[in-house]
Amino acid sequence: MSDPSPATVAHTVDSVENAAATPDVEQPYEALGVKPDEYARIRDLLGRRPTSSELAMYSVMWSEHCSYKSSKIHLKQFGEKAPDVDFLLVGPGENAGVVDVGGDLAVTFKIESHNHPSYVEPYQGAATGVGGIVRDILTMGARPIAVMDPLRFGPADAPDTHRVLPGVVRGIGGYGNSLGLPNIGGEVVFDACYAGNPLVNALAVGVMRKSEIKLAQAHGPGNKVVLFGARTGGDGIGGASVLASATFDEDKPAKRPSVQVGDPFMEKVLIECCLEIFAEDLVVGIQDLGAAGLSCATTELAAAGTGGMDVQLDLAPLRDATLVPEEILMSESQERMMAVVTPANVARFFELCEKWDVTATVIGTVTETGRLRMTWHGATIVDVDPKTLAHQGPVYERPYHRPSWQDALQAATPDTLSRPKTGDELRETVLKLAAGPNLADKSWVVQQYDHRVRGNTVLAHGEDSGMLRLDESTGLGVALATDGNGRYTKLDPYSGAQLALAEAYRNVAATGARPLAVTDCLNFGSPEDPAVMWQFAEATRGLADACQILGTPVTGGNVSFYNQTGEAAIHPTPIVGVLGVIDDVTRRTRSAFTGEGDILLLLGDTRDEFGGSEWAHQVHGHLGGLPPKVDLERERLLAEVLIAGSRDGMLSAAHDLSDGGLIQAVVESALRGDMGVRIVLPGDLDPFVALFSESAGRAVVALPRSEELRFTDMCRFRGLPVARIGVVDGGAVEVQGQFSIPLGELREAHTGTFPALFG
Amino acid sequence: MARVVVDVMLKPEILDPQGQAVQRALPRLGFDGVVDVRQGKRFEVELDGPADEAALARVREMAEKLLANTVIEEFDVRVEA
Amino acid sequence: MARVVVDVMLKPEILDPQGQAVQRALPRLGFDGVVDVRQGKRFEVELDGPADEAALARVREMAEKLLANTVIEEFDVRVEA
Amino acid sequence: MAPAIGVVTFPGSQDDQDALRAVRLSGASAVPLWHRDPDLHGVDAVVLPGGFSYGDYLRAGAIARFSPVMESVIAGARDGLPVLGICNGFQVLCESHLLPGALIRNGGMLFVNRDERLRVESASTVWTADYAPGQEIVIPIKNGEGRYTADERTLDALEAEGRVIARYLDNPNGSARDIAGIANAEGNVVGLMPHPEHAVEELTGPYPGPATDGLPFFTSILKHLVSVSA
Ligand SMILES: Nc1ncnc2c1ncn2[C@@H]1O[C@H](COP(=O)(O)OP(=O)(O)O)[C@@H](O)[C@H]1O
Ligand SMILES: [Mg+2]
Repeated sequence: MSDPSPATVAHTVDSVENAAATPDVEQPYEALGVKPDEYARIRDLLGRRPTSSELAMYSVMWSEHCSYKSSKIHLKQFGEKAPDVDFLLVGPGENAGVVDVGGDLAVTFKIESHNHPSYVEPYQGAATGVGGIVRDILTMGARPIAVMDPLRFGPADAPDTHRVLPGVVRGIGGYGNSLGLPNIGGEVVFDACYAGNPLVNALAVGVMRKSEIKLAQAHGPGNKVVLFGARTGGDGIGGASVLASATFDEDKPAKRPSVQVGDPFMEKVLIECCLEIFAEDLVVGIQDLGAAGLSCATTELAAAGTGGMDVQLDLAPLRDATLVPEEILMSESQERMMAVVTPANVARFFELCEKWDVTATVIGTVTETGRLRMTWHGATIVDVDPKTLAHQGPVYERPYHRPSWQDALQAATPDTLSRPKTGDELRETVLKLAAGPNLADKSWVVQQYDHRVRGNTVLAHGEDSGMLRLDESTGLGVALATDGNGRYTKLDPYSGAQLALAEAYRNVAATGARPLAVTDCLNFGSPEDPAVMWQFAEATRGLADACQILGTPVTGGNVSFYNQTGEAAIHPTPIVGVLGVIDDVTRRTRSAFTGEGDILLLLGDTRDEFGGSEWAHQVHGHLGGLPPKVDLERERLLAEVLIAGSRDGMLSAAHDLSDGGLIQAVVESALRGDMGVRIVLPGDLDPFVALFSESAGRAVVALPRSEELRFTDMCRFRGLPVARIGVVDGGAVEVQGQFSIPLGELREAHTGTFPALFG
Repeated sequence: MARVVVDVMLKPEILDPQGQAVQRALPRLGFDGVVDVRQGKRFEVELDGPADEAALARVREMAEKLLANTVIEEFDVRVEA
Repeated sequence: MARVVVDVMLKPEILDPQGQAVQRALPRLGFDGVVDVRQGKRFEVELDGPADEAALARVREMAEKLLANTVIEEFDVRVEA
Repeated sequence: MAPAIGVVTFPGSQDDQDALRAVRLSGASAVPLWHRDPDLHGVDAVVLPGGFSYGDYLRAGAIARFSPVMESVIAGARDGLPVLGICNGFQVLCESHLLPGALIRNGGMLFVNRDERLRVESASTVWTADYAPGQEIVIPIKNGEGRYTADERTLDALEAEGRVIARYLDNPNGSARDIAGIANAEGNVVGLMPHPEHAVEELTGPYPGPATDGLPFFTSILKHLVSVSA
């Protein structure tokens, strides 16, 4: 496999010279998704037509995915409304945000989507999704320490779901397990709106010393640009072939794979190799190669640094010798990184790569020319100002307006739906919800994930948040939860996004950790549809406002548009991840009821709120009305109480209330602790509402009688409504005067669903 | 009773981490002169009937549907000599 | 340049969970008349030299040592037509 | 000076840090060993940790078995060096023919991570002496190729010689005769599919517990090493 010799290639590539000399050559920009006005803009930025390589770079860098051209003006709010906090070390704009968690430790975390690839090839799509987000975390200088996977699928019984879900789950497990990263949480939610548009979001978290934070910058003229990791293949560059064939009209290049295949083993050694390189402080700057591969890495590094870079593209190690420059620039081959290294450190850098069997090649040099120049066997094929690629992409103010159907949707309240009245009807409903695919036990999924590796997993699946020990000596740890209810957001995008944050925030607090910062993945339909754009505008506004009130800044995230089939968009689905800190992980609170005789307390207010509820969805297939009311001050108060109760050792269990309401939370905690409960509902509330309402800002806690007074006094003193609703006792979930369900029967209903569907 | 063999290999343009791992190991074991290794699957399917055209067509359908992931793999069906 | 193929299959007496899983799945997909399925591996080894006896002997050694676990697997080496 | 127990890191090893932690918690001194370095640095025992060495792409453990460090481990094991192979380490020991049989894909085809109930069948190895024979313990498993298999003769021999050291009480993967772990004839080499290094701390061990049933694997070897050095 030898590179074509300069002689044969030089005349076939579209050089800058050639571009200047042939201004009128037709270029297939539209086939690359570049709009006519964008193409015109490229031409006057360059003062000539772009070479086909330059056009390739602009087309990927100015794509929705890389330039955020439709979302930018809305994402701005996350910065403008950011609460001013002292713990934010790196905010949005870098590969991932970084927060100060105390001591000399910093934590970086980010969520990203790999939705469409996972629909096309579930295993590889999901696997490479995990690989990509983990590289973002690594790029910040951190050791990746865990992953999470919020997932959305079409109906649980749909044939295509049985193609997609098992592959996605195996892919997330197959890649994450092979990296030695514990999976500490996620979501599996089914809804018809995700048929054909499954959501595969992946969150990764990493830890580093504050002094070790790395940035994507190419500083220092004369410093070397090193490409290392996997060789470059023709992965994910369907688009580029237009250019290739345009340049090589004689012999068209070989077929290019549209599917990227991940190599977790390569990524694992890349991680260990990078961490040793970081430990010896051998890099000036570093960038992962994700979407837009080499185009993105070179331009972002150059644009953020001294400003110039010379790259000899023909030095890039290839997996497929037939690749042409345009394709190499667009390739999305996985498991590749780019570093900027001082000449003095290059030798040691290469020693460490050799130690880990990682291929590394110097392909360029940092310059102060302010230009990104690339040559291919001597011919200059790229000569651009990198800032025009990285930062001066198009910005759209897409038209948006509240869809005509929104009023009708909100008017169609669930009030008219028939509600269970008798004890038997309530009993039936409890079992039906507990067995429904959305609320059913997810062991079939999470057993395919290693949640123990690294030995610091304090809490994982089945708890309100995943919790990791960071420091074995002090017990310092972090907790993470992700949430996002598409039904709520469809009913009201502004409050739906806030409810997503509120729930993740509540989940983190329920385990005893103090919520600190946010990452978000905004999954929406087509931004070209004004109704979708309105959902997006409302959701971002709602999230930004809520983050400001709760004091939890957005540190980074990702936008996924075009999740739709034809005219039908998915429910707007912002997935919000909240990171919390806990000073001593041994103080954590679990969700299981374990103390015979413990008192059960319900915290917060319960209203008649069923819009977008799991009950309306699962029992009546109904979606309409308004989502539960948002009260962020109440969420903050509830969190303070839960954290104090956990820290002072008052609580033996805590569980947040969300989908399915109080009774679902009680069922989960009872099954987890294998202990029954006797519930006596507050007299003033209708039993159905008390059991199934999804009012926000609530949690159920269990505590020893000896702690009851101290705890309830604290609640009353702080003004948090608290009601005693029963005791932990016996072998059944009993609601006095209504029904009783033996744990065995509940467990069968709750755990049988997934094996029956996918086993 | 007839035996039909189905060979399933990754398409040539698709990355093959398995084959690469083997290829990288060979020199360390003292085997040189190997320029490429691809690893795939081999299925031996025993039919209760004869391996006539109809049967082969059915096996091809099996390969298409189940044995191979045609998004990234290609397959070859043949009667074992 | 010559291509040598190495087929690796579990020994008949070793049970083959993967093959069994495939066989169990077939009827559900409407494929009957399959009495047994065994799943193994297929390696395509590209040599830079010719596939002469010496080369084949080397590949057999590779298979013996690395490609197959002879505790549970047997292998077959042949030159691709 | 406490006995030294080495933990080998192969490319793709994942539970090496956990094994090192477990060794430390047991009171021995933990020594990281590197796959390329044939020098065992004078350790008194070796743990081959879990993970996916070389991606487990060919067969779990197949490629790691040929690394320089294994030359020394194999030679040492034949001279009585205590060696514990956990999960991927067990697979490496089988590939190295230090232990009979092989580990193949799980019956259910899927990777399985869960807390497993085991019965300790033999307390007469240097790695299991701290258990009571027949003791029931809870240790996590996490593997996709953990199904132990061997020909009937080998299985009968293992039984007859009391070399099955642990059995599953609820066989998770179709392992022959519910085998979770075995020893060589001398009892110095033990392979175990479950992960005792993930059952050594109340905070992170199996839930609801017991959480620390894995610790005796490490205290057993420590006591043995102390007694022989005394
Ligand atoms: N929904 C969002 N909220 C906050 N920041 C975002 C969001 N979407 C993207 N960003 C930020 O924009 C920057 C570019 O995103 P992206 O191109 O996905 O980064 P990368 O290519 O490194 O994954 C990142 O810093 C990311 O955190
Ligand atoms: Mg990045």
